[in-house]
Amino acid sequence: MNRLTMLGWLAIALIAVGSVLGLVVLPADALQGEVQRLLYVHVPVAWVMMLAFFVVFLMSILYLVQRRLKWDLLAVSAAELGVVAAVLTLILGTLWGRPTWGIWWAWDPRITTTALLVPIYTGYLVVRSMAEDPDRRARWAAVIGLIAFVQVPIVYLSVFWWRSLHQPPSSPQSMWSAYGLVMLLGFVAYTLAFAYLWLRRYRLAATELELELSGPEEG
Amino acid sequence: MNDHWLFIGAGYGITWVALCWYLLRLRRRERAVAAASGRGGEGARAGGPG
Amino acid sequence: MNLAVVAEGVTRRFGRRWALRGVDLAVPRGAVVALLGANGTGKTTLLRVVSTLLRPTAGRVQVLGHALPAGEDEIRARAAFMTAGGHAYEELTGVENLRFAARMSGKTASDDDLRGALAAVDLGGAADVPVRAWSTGMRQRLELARLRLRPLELVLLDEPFVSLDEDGVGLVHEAVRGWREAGAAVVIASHRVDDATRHADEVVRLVGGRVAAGTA
Amino acid sequence: MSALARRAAAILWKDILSETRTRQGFTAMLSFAALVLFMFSFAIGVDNDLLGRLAGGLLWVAIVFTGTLSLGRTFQNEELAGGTRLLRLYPGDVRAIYLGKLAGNLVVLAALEVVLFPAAAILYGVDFAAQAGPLLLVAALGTFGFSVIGTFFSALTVHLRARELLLPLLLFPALVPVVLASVGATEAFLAGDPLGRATGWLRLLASYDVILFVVCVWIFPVVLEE
Repeated sequence: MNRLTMLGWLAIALIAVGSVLGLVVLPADALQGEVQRLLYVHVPVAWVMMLAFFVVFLMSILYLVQRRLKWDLLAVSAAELGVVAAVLTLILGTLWGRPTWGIWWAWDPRITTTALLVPIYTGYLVVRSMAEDPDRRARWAAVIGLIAFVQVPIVYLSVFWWRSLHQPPSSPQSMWSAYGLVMLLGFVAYTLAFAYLWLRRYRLAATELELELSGPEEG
Repeated sequence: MNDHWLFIGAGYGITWVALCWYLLRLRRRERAVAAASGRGGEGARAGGPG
Repeated sequence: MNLAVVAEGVTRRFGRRWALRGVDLAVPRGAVVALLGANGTGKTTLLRVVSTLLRPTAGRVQVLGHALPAGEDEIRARAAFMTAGGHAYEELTGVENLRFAARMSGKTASDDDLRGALAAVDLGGAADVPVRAWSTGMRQRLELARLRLRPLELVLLDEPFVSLDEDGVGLVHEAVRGWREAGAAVVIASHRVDDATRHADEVVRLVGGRVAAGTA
Repeated sequence: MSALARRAAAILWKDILSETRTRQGFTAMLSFAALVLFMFSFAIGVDNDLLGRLAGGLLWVAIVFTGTLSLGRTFQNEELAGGTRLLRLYPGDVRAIYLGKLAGNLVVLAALEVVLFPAAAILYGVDFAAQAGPLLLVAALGTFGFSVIGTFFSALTVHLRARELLLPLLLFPALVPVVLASVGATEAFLAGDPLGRATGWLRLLASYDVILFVVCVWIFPVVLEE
């Protein structure tokens, strides 16, 4: 078994352990009851989403500086995972919000901003799929990856001013309990899962590009 | 309280489904690429730079 | 430095397509080089690389003493690239198009200068007519007038004879002679062998993105 | 005047000249904007109070929709004239192209707003004139932010196949701060700014304008490469 595969199995095992702990072993939260269990997935997945988009940003800058297609492939791999994580975050968030707040959708800054990230990075992926020359495609994508990441904090801030309802992040004091440890496990597990999927997606993208470039010549 | 387990189950379930879906999709694409590179590999190499 | 352009192993690929596969080119100052080849053999791509529009995938290019991609600005100020389709705004008249070109090049040209440049290419009568009403041959002449606005050390002409009548072709030849006498290097890319080689000091033939035959 | 400003002015002059020669584009845009304003009344109903309260939001949505249509044409006239890349052949910083096109979009949008604000005032029964000064500032900042992002993305999408679809897809999420802040400030001023929230919105709008302007100007040369 190579190292990447091992990483994958480790991530899956940790996610499984975290699921069992979160679903069965831990008692219900004193304040929020059973629904709290959703946060052990929701928060780490949201973290993975932010991590993924940050990676897109970094890889975009690296591409613009060095102009190596490798960085572009790493960026698109992260962007794809970021969009999946964003959609998942939204679904988990609404599932948690319905019993907690009594509504499916709150126009809260974090939810709204996350919802806006989906079209932004979908646009990123669509623009990539439109260009045939790999260099052009990488250049356009890198520009969008960079601009998008600059916008996000301000989009967040503007929605925050517009309306705020979301509960603040847990304070450090509550983190070092059994709940905190399960949450920490979730962060580690989902980060490893991201790393695994990211590298595997990158390998696929590299092979695909090689295939695209070495195919029978046109024109 | 009981109906909260519906939401919790849905949340955990969807996460696992999403994970499996993405993995399966990756695997399908990897296989497609492997099959394509097996077929077109030779002819392609002739198109390289002179 | 008596070479205006030195290109070594210039390669450019567009995805799967290799437009240039290792082209070497040397253009001395005060010389005319004819770049021949059928459509799609990389003539335009090579000119785009030399004109600083396009970065090559591999290879080294030195233009007017600057190793690309450095000095692009300096090169653009002293070189000109006349593209096949031309560059004119439909709603603007001949004079207005030229005035725009002059302003973009950082030159202040008086109305008389602009009209003079147009008259020199037999467009005097069309100076105040919007380009929308012009024929393709007239647009090609406008390109020629645009190049005459400023002194040039390197002139790249992409299919300059297309859609020109006999007088128009004569104007191009006259201009090419003028640039050579002034010590500028001229590259003419065309598939019209007779016209392209009339003043050529050197002939380069591209086939499939490679140089096929050298000096003549 | 610096070389950069002179060349940006040349592009602005050329675009405005072209625009005034045809004018169909602008007339169509105005009619579209008027239609959007009408559609809102049809959707909401003839409740003058409600329309008055929503006026700020409706107005900005009309500006964004109409502006997006006009943005698509920013670089298309260059493609008709032989290609945006040919502009890069002129010596000097290519950022002049961005600045010139940005100025052009500002002029077009300003002309649109000159008609749209009075039209909205009449249709929705709001008194913009009472707060003319502050509202002018909001309109200026909002229009600037819209143009900064819009000009940039229209340069980015001009070579794409489905640009009519992709421009709004990239543009609208980026416009969220501009729209929220412009609407927020407009409504606050229209209500006489009782909570003093307008300055906050203006500050947010101004910071977003500045940050995006700097980033767009800085990275624009990469967009124009080929």
